[in-house]
Amino acid sequence: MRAKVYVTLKRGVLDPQGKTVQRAVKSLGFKEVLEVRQGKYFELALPDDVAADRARQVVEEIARTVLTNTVIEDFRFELEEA
Amino acid sequence: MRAKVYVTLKRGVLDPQGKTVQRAVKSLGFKEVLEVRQGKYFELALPDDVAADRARQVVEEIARTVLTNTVIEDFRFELEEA
Amino acid sequence: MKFGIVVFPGSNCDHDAYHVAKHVLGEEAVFLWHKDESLQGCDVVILPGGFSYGDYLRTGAIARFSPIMKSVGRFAADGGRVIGICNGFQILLEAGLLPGAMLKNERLKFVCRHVHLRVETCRTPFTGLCAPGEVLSIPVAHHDGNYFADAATLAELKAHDQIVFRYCTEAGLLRAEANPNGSAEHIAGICNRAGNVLGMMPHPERAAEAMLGSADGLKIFQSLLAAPAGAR
Amino acid sequence: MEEQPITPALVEEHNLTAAEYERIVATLGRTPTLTELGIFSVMWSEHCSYKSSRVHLRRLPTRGPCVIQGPGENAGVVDIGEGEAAVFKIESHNHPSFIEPYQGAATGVGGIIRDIFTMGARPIACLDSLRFGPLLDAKNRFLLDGVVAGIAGYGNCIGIPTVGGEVYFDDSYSLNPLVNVLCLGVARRDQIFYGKASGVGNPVIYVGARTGRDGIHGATMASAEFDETSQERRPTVQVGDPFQEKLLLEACLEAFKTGAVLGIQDMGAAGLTCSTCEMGARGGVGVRIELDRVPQREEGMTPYEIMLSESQERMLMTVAAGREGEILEIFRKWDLEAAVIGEVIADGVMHVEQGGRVVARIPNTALTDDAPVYERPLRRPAYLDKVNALNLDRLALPGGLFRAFKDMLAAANLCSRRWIYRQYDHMVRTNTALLPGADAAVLRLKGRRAALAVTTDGNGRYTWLDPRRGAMIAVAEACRNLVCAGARPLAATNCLNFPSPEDPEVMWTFAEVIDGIAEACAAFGTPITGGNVSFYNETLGKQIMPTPVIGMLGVIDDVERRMDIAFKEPGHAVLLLGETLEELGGTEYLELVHGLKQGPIPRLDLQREANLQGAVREMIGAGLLASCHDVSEGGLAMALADCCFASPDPTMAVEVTLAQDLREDAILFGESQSRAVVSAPDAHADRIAAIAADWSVPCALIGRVSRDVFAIRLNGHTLVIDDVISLRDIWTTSLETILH
Ligand SMILES: Nc1ncnc2c1ncn2[C@@H]1O[C@H](COP(=O)(O)OP(=O)(O)O)[C@@H](O)[C@H]1O
Ligand SMILES: [Mg+2]
Repeated sequence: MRAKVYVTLKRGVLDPQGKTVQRAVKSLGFKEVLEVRQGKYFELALPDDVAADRARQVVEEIARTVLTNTVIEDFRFELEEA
Repeated sequence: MRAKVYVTLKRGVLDPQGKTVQRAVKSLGFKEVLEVRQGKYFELALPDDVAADRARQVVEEIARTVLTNTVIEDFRFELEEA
Repeated sequence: MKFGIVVFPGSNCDHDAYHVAKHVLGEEAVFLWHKDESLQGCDVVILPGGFSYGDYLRTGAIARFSPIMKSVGRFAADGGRVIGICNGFQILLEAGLLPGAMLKNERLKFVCRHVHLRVETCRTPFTGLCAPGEVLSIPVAHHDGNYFADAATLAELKAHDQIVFRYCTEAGLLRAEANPNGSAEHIAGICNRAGNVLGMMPHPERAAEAMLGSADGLKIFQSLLAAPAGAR
Repeated sequence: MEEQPITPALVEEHNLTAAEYERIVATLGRTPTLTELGIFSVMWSEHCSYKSSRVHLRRLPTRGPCVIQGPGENAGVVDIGEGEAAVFKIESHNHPSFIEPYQGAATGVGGIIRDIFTMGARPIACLDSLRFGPLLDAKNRFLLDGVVAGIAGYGNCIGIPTVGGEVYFDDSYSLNPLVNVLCLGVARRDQIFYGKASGVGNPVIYVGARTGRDGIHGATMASAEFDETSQERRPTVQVGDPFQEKLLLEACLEAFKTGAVLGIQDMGAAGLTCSTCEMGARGGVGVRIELDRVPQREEGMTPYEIMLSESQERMLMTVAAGREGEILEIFRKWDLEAAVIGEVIADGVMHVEQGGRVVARIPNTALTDDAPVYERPLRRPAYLDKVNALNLDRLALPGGLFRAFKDMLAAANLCSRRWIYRQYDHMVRTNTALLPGADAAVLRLKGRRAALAVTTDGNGRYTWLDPRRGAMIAVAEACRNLVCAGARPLAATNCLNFPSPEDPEVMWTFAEVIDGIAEACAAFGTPITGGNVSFYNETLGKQIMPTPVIGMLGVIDDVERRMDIAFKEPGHAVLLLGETLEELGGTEYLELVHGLKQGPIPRLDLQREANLQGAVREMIGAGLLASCHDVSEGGLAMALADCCFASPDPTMAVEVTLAQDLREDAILFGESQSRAVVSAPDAHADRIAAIAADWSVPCALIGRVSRDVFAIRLNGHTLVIDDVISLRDIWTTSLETILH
C-alpha cells in the first residue's frame, strides 16, 4: 500500500520560497500565475497486507508527529492500494 | 483555478531525505513503513477565467522549467476548478 | 560547573562548545550521546549547532525524538539549565521546550557573518553579567533562522520577558538591514517562562576568544558560572 | 549473462582504442568479460590513469624536508611540527557541475573531504576555486548560484568551514565552468593511514552508503546485459548526502583509534573497482571480493554495475584479522552500513566473485602502474604570437581614469566575494583566525602557537597568454599571499584544468604549465604533494583557457603574528614595496576598459619575488606592520581599495600621492609582480625601509591611511577622489546587484 502525504505551510505563515518561485515564473512571462505556495510531498510504502484502518492510523500519526510541524504547517494524506 | 504540482526524484536517484525520515520513523516504532520518498509539492493559483487548455500548457511549462530539476526529478500535476 | 554537550548524529558544533567549556572556561565538560538517557550529573546541558539528521526533513525535527531529549525535557522542567545554539535552538522548538518555529531565511540563502545582538533581558542565568541593552558581536551561520510565532505567542513572550536577544545595528537599533534572516520582531534568542532554557541562533561559542574576532559570547558562559546554582 | 561477446563497437563505446583493447587481451591472455572490459575502461580512462599527463607530471618537484607523502596517495602529507601533519589536496568536479551545478559541486566537496579523512586526518577547512562564464548570461548566473549553494549545502552540513577560494569570470568558461575544491586536514604524524592492503587473510570491509546505479558512465549500449529499465534507472548525476558523510567521517576517525585498521581508501571515481585494485597494487598483494556481500540500494544489480558505480560516501578498508567485530560495531554505533566483503590474498590480482562465480580476475598492476602512458604530440599554438603583440603606444588612455576605477570596483572579477563566502559556514570548528577577504585563510591549531595558512591562486588569462610564465605567477602569487598573511610557504597542491589532451596545442600549453610550476615551486622550496588533472574541458569545440590552480599551504609560527590586509588607523604610513613597471598586458584593466585580452603578461623575476617575500616576512616577524596586502589583479589602485574595505570601520580610507614617469593607467592598474602594500605607524617607517634595502626591495612611502576621503594623486594632479563609503558600497554590493 502507498500513502501520499502533503505538507503545506499554514495560511498566514509567510512562504518566501513560494514567493521566489512566483517571481521567477513571472519573470518568465507567465503573467497568469497569481500565487505559488511551496510544500512537501511524501510517499510512504506500506506492506500490502496492512488493514486500511491500521494504515490510516499509522500514516496519520507519522504525518502529525514527524512530517509536520503543526506550529507552521498543515497536512493531508491519501491512501492508495498498490 | 488551482494547479497542484508534484515533483519527485527519478527512480534510482538517491533520496537522502526520504531515507533519513524512514530511519526515524522506524526507530519510533512504526515498523510498517517500508520506504519513504520525499518530494516537493506546489500549489499554483491561476485566475478562474483561464481556459483549461491554456492553464494546462502554462502549468506544464512552469513545472518543467522552474519547479523541476529535470536532471534528477520528474513531475506530474493536476488542475482543479476553484 | 559541569557542562554536558549533546551529540546528535550530524551535530557539528559539539567540539566547539566543548572547547569553550573545557579549555576557555576551564570547567568540566562531557559529551552526551543521543542514544543515552543519562545526563551524567551535568549542571548545564548544551544542544550544539549543526545539522542533526542532515536537517533533511525540517531543522531539528528528528533529533527531538532522541532518547536523550526525554532526559533533557525532564531536566529543563526541574529548572536545569539548557542552551540550544542554532540547531540546538531549532531542536528546542521542535521539542516544544520553547514556543514558535523556524522558517527558511527570508532571502533563502545560508548566512554566515558577524551580527550584533541586543541583550533584552538580564534576568536569565545566561545574561546575568550583561547590561540591559548591551550590544554583543556574535556570528550567525544558518539557513533556517527566521523565527516565527503567531501574534498571541509573541505577545506572551513579551509579557513574560522571554525575548533574550534581538538582532540590531552596532548602535543597538532595531533595523531591517540588521536582521540577517527576517526573524519576527528581530528575535535572535528566547527563553522559557522560568528563564532556565535558552534558545539562540547566533553562536556564542564562536565568539569566546579574541582571536576569532570577538569574545562577547563568553559573557553568556560566564554568566552561567556566576549565576546561583540551578537544578541538577 | 557475462558471456556477452565483446564487439569492436562495444570496445569503442567504452572509450578504449583498438590498440588498448589488444593490450587488454594480451595482458589477460584471453578475451575480457564485459565486467572486465568496464573495469579496464574506467581504470584506463584519462581521469584515473593520467595517461596523457603522467610523462609531464614527473617533472614536478615532489620532495622536500617537510614532505611525508607526495603524489600517489589519496592526498599529500606534510610535517607541520610538534608531531602533527597537514593533509591536503585539491580536486576538480567540473563536468558534473555543468550537468547539475548543485549536486555536482556538492559531491565534489564530499569527494575531496573523503580523500582527506581517509588518510586519518580530521578535515579542518575547504577552499573553492571557481570559474564561470560572464554573469550577463542567465545560464552562468544559474550555474554560479547552484555551485555556490551546492558547496555550501555539503560543506556547511558536514561542518567543515569553507574559508577561502577564488572566482573568475571569462567567456571561455561559459560551457565549461570549473569547480575545484581544496580540503585541508590535520593528523598525528605517526597516525597516517594509507590506501594499501596488507596481510594475506585480512578481511576487507565495505563501509558507508549502499551501492546504487549512480554515475555508471562506461556503456550506453543497448545490450543483453542492460534492459531498458536498468538504463532508465541509471542516473547520470550522483546526489550527495553530507549527513551520511559526517557520520562516516566520525566513525572512521573513531575506527582508526582502535589500531585495527590497516589500510583504507575512499571510493571516488571508478568506485569499488579503483579502491580494490589500487589498494592491492600499493600493498603488493591481491584483494578478493564477493559482490553478493556488497550493501546494495537496488535489486538485481549486475557485477558491471556494482563494480563501476560511483555512489558517494563509501569506503573500503582492510582490518587486522579477528578484529573486524570491533570495527563493525563502531559503524553500527553511527548507524552506518558496514560489511566484510572479501579478504587480502597473496596473488597480485583483483578477484571478483558473484554467486560463487568469478566475474573478473585482473592483475592489479595492469590497471594501475602498467596502464597505458602516452607521449602526446605537442605544438606551440599559433594564437600566442598574435595575442602577445600589444603595442602600448597605440593604446589611448581612457577619458576618465576615475570612471575606469569605479568600473573596476564593480567588475565581477574584482568586486567583493561576500555574496559567495557568506553562504559558506567559514567559522565552524572555531579555528578561522583570518576570515575570508584576506590574502590567505589562517587556521589556528588548538593547543599550539603555530597556525596554518592556505590559499588558492590561478589566473587563467595569464596562462592562456603565456602558459609557462602564467603558471609561475600562480605559484608566486600563492606564496606571496601566504607570506602577506605572515606565513612561511611549505608545500603545494595543484589542479590542472585543460581542454582535450588530444589537441597538440593544448598539450603544449600543458607541458609549459608543468615546467612553469616546476621551476617556480623549486625556486620557492614548495614541493608539489598532490593534485588533479582535468582534461576535456571543452564543449562544442569551445575550449577553456588553460587554467592551473595552485593550492598552497604555509605555517605561521606564532598565530598572534598573523597579518591581515585591513588598514588599522588613520595616520598610519602607507608604503609600496616592489617596483611598478609599465605593464598592462593581461590585466583586468586592459580587458575591462579596453576590451583587449592581450599580452605580454607581467614579468616575473623569481629572485625579486623571493626578495619581496623575504622582506615582508622579516617585517611581519619583527612586528612592524599594521597591514599587508599583495598587489595583484586590478593593480595598485585596487589593492589600496581592498585595504580600506577590509576594515570593519566603513570610514577607513587612504590618501596617496604617487610620482612616477609611467603611463598613469599602468601606475594605477598595472599588475606588475612582486609588490605589496603595507601600512605601519610612522615610528616603524625607518626600520621598514632598512629591511627593504637589505633585501634590495624598492620601498616608497606613498601616503597615509585617512578617514572618509579616498584619494589618489599622481604627478601633481588628482586622479581619484571620493567618499570612501560610496566606493565601498559599489565594491561590496556589486555581485549581489548583478545576481538579483
Ligand atoms: N569562491 C570563493 N569562496 C570563498 N571565498 C572566496 C571565493 N572567492 C574569493 N574568496 C575570498 O575573497 C578574497 C579575495 O579573493 P581574491 O580576489 O582571489 O584574492 P587575492 O587576489 O588576494 O588572491 C579572498 O579572501 C578569498 O579567499
Ligand atoms: Mg588570487
